[in-house]
Amino acid sequence: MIAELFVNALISGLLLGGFYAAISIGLSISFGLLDTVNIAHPTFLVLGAFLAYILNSEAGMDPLLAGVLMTPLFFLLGLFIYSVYYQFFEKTSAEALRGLAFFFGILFITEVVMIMAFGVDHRMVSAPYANGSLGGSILGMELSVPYRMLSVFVVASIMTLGLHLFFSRTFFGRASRAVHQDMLALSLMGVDPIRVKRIAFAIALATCGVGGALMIIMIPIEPAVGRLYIGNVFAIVVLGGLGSISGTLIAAVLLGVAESVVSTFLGPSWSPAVSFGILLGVLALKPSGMFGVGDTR
Amino acid sequence: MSEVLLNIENVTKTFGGFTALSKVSAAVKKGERFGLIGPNGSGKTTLINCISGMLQNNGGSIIFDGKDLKGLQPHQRTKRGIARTFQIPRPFHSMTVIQNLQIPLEFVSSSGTSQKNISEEAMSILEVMSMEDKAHHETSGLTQIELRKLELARAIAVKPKLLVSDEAMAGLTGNEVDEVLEILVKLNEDGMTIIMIEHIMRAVMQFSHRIICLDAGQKIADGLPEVIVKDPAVERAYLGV
Amino acid sequence: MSLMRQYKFEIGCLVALVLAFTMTQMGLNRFVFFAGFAVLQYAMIATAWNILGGYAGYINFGTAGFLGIGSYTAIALINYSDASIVEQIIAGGVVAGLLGLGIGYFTLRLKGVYFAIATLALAIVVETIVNNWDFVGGAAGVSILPARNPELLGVLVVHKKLGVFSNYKEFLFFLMAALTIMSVWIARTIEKGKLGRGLNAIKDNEEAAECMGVPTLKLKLITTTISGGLMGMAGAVFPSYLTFVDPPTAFNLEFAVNSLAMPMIGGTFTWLGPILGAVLLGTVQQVAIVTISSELNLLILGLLLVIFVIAAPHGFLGWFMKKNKR
Amino acid sequence: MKSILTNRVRVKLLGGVMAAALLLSAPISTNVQAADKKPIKIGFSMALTGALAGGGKQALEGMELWRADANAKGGLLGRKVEFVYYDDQTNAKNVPGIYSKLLDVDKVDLVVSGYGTNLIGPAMPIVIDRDILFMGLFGMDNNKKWKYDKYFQILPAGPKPAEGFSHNWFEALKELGGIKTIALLAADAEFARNLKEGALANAKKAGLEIVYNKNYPPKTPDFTPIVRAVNAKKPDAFYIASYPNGSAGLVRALAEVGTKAKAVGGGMVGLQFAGLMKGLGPNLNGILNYDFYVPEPTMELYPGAKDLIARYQAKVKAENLKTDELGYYLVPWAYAYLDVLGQTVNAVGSVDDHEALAAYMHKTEFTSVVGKVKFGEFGEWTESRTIVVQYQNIKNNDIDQFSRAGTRKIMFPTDIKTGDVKPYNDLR
Repeated sequence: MIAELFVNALISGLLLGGFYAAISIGLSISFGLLDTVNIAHPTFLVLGAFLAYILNSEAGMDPLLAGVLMTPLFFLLGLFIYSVYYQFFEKTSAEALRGLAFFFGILFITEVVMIMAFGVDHRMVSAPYANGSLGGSILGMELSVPYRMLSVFVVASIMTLGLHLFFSRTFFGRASRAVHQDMLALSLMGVDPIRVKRIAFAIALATCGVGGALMIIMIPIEPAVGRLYIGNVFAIVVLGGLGSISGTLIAAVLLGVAESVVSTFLGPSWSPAVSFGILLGVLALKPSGMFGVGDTR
Repeated sequence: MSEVLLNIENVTKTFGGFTALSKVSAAVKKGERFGLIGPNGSGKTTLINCISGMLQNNGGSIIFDGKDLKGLQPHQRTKRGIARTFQIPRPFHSMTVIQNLQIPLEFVSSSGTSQKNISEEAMSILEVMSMEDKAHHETSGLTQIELRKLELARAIAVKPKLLVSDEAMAGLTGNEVDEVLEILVKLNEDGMTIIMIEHIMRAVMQFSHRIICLDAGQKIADGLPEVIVKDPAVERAYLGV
Repeated sequence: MSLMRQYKFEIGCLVALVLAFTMTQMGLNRFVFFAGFAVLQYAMIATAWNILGGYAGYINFGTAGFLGIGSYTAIALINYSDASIVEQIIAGGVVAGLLGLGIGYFTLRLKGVYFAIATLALAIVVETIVNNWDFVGGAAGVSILPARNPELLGVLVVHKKLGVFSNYKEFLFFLMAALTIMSVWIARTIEKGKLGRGLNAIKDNEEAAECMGVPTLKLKLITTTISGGLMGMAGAVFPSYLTFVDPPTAFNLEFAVNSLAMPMIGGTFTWLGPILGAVLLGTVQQVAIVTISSELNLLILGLLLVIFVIAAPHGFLGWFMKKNKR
Repeated sequence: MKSILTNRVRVKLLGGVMAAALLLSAPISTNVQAADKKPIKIGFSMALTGALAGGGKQALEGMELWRADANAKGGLLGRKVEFVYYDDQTNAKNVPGIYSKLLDVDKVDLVVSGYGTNLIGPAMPIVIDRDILFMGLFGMDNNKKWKYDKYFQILPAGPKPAEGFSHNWFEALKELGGIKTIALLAADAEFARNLKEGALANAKKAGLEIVYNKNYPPKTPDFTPIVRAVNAKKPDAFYIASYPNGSAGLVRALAEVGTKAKAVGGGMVGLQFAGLMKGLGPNLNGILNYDFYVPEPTMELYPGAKDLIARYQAKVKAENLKTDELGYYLVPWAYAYLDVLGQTVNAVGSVDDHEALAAYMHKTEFTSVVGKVKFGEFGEWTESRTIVVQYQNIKNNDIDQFSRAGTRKIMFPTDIKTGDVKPYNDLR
């Protein structure tokens, strides 16, 4: 019985980790690689979720397809936001703190825009592939995997692994990682670091299309729900180590599993304390996160 | 010139599996002008980080002025008389030049005296550096040589027994190198022991009484400048043969 | 005369205190005290935040955790005994100060964003503990009944006719004013003293500061303790003001936003900055809430933040002072 | 005693002579004479942004419908009714300032509360300080400690609201039979935790064995581990006190993982909202939950509620409002809390005599769109009138099916019953 609960908790945690990875990966790029403290990231995800909802309920479009279609839109939004950010903060080498306040402002503005456009009520979608669950008996244990979580996990995995490969294997990806460390070297190589950053930030924001779709498949949304996830996404990115996309994935799964196991055995009420306790513990032992590059800014 | 001020004995420093320093020993005598050379990544900066306390060595011991420095924080070592400069100047950028000097004066050498006293002392150090006209300038407007001199001035403000100068001349012109050398020689003549880490061979040869050379975390040579310069091991290390 | 010049600031503090007291005796429109309380509380929080964030450059993102622990210390004390509000404030300050000391020790190797995220994590851990601590109401919240006619040291503090203050809210306003003035005095004393100069060196370059003989760890611990303690004191007044407290209120994200936005808008390098920021942003927020009856008041906050950080990159004071400008 | 007095006097003198002079000239009269036909201003704070905004906006529309009705009938005491309200952002911290502004600056004639317990709480000391009538909307035991005699509130949960809220649910359980063990789960939030405390008391009273009693953080994204942990304890009944996010997550997790519990639900907030009902669709089948009003034929008991909701729904459509499409949950109650107040004002003939207003409220049994309303000593209802419904026959995610009878059948109270309680799995 306990073994069955444990295995189920591990599976649920893994799937939840996939969801966490999907909502953190964008921040891992914009914050981890580019140092922009985009605290509005979860709110942009909610925006993506609302747009997926509208396309689903008004046009009957599949939410995931809607998410994919919205990606270029968020990419453009990302280009725009970074241009503003660059003009007023990065260029004048203002402290990260000012950028933080800027993104707080963006957060509130986006929330109000959503309230006016979509109202304040909770919204959900139901996708045909997100009903029921895959069940079976293995080694005498009854295991069940909800299709909803499974589909979120599969899409999240494709997206995050794709981005991971993109940022580790392509020239552009390596260039984005380099702006983090050595702007000068990049310029010498004939790469415009600002352009690299702008595009990387736009990619980070573009994840809010599919990420938002996954969000509304996973949970009901309302305009302010993004605030609840600020702690989680930052914790995951920092726990994984800034600048390490694979670290983000591992941290997301770690927190997912921790939450799931704690919920099952200790009581769900304690799961935030355990998740953030893990973060504090890791930071105390290794100040740059699990897979951080060692630079503790 | 016989009493040992700083005794480095079998100092070892590892980072994970990488050994940055392996059983390095050296003795710096009181009043000595001591040169530390070696190719990039040879462990020079690691060694002075171990001396200044920014890193704690895993093995061996560092004895300064007859006392083991083990476990002491950098600021405690500073109070005992070890001052250092940084390879890349690290001024307190929100302060003026003179305020930069007031920090070490207030926290170490002139602790407890009045603000007026402290700023007078700071001024006198700037005079030594011939930077008194820049006293109330912000650090952002300083030239490379001025930044280097500020770095030195701040270290001198500690009134150290031992000054560790980490590539204080990198990026300077020939004349500027001579200017800095002159200052260092004068400080030494006033009784300060100096360890100089330098890539500019001319400067380090001209300045040092004695030189050690590190390569891949190990001491490969120790002796008079004219001997070191001919040492085949040193040559190999630098040429990478 | 020279003594007066030497203690000019302290005299100013006293004048401000007397002014606050006089205000409570003038029978002003009571809304003044409600709005005033909110702005003063912001001013105190912003000042406390700035001691660590502005002077030492350590961004505390867990303001809500320190405030919340102050609030809940007061609540625990109310439930446990009939401690007076002054005792609640002291206890809230001590407990939050200890938490500050603890986080200082725990995160002493962390810098920049890592420190900020660690403080955020701490706030969430504290909130979770409070959620599960039923003695102080837990997640269900707790209702506080402030003493109707409290006495302090034998003086009848609040009474419609016979008290020093005719109304509890006026008393709280005065208390908040006194605490704020105290915080500002502490912040200024730090700023003008050796501690402040050491913290500035830490902000500019911590390793260089350490090598120049600044005991960085000790100064940081002193600072996290003072900053946390002051936030805890500001939080301890909260239960008496609200009379109903639940964790979402006590640990509201708004505190994190305001505590860093206000000093930044005012200017982080001097004690006046947070005050100015709190008065500006706090007043606009207070006014927006009670004049615009829709979600647009949130929009104003958002626009204000964006416009301010863009228009005044060194804060409001940065416009007037060249000092410390990079 | 003497020293205390002199001390006090001294401090008072310190305050300055000016203070005394100003005290005399301070505005004393905030009263407006009824005769001058100035409008009657009713002031309140309302959650228009933040977590409770969904309820807040719906409530506000219900209140506006009442105002339109009242003014169509010539207003109160022959004076038009106006609202003065501000957004509290679902943040209790904003509430004291708002009520002070309403009373001291806007000089409203009457104040009523915003939506929800934690936003009513901070207004209590202010109204008590001024000794004025205060109507609450969906507050849970806000007056428990204050014991204020001019507080009245609309939440049909009886004199002990926490227990009264789930009392009927436990009554409905009896119909199922064979319930011996129960699991309890609540969101870590004020309303839900209070509901669970009440349910715990009721469960003990009913002699049920508590096999699971835990709370969850409101933002939990995945509830399957919780449902599995509950299932492992094999409870016969599963009482859930949850907020919208958790309600949706739990309904889904229960549908996905399944459960052998016969009765599931109880205090799930949010399942009454159009957005969630639509999104959850058939997943809801079998859930046994509280409700206040459902479109079942026996609800004729609430005179005018049906029309009122129809008007609300028409208004939402016509004006393209971004609020709940159906409005069952709050509209009748938001209407009623002003209606009761309006009836009182008209009967007493004054908006200033708060003693008389409160006295009238205490002694009267009102009839409004939510049926008979009678207040107890501290302003809670004298009887609990939450209804227990079971979701059934839900075929798809079409919103319109929820405005027809038959999807949420009434299980309790027995006098308005429209269906029989069935085990959860029988309806899956």
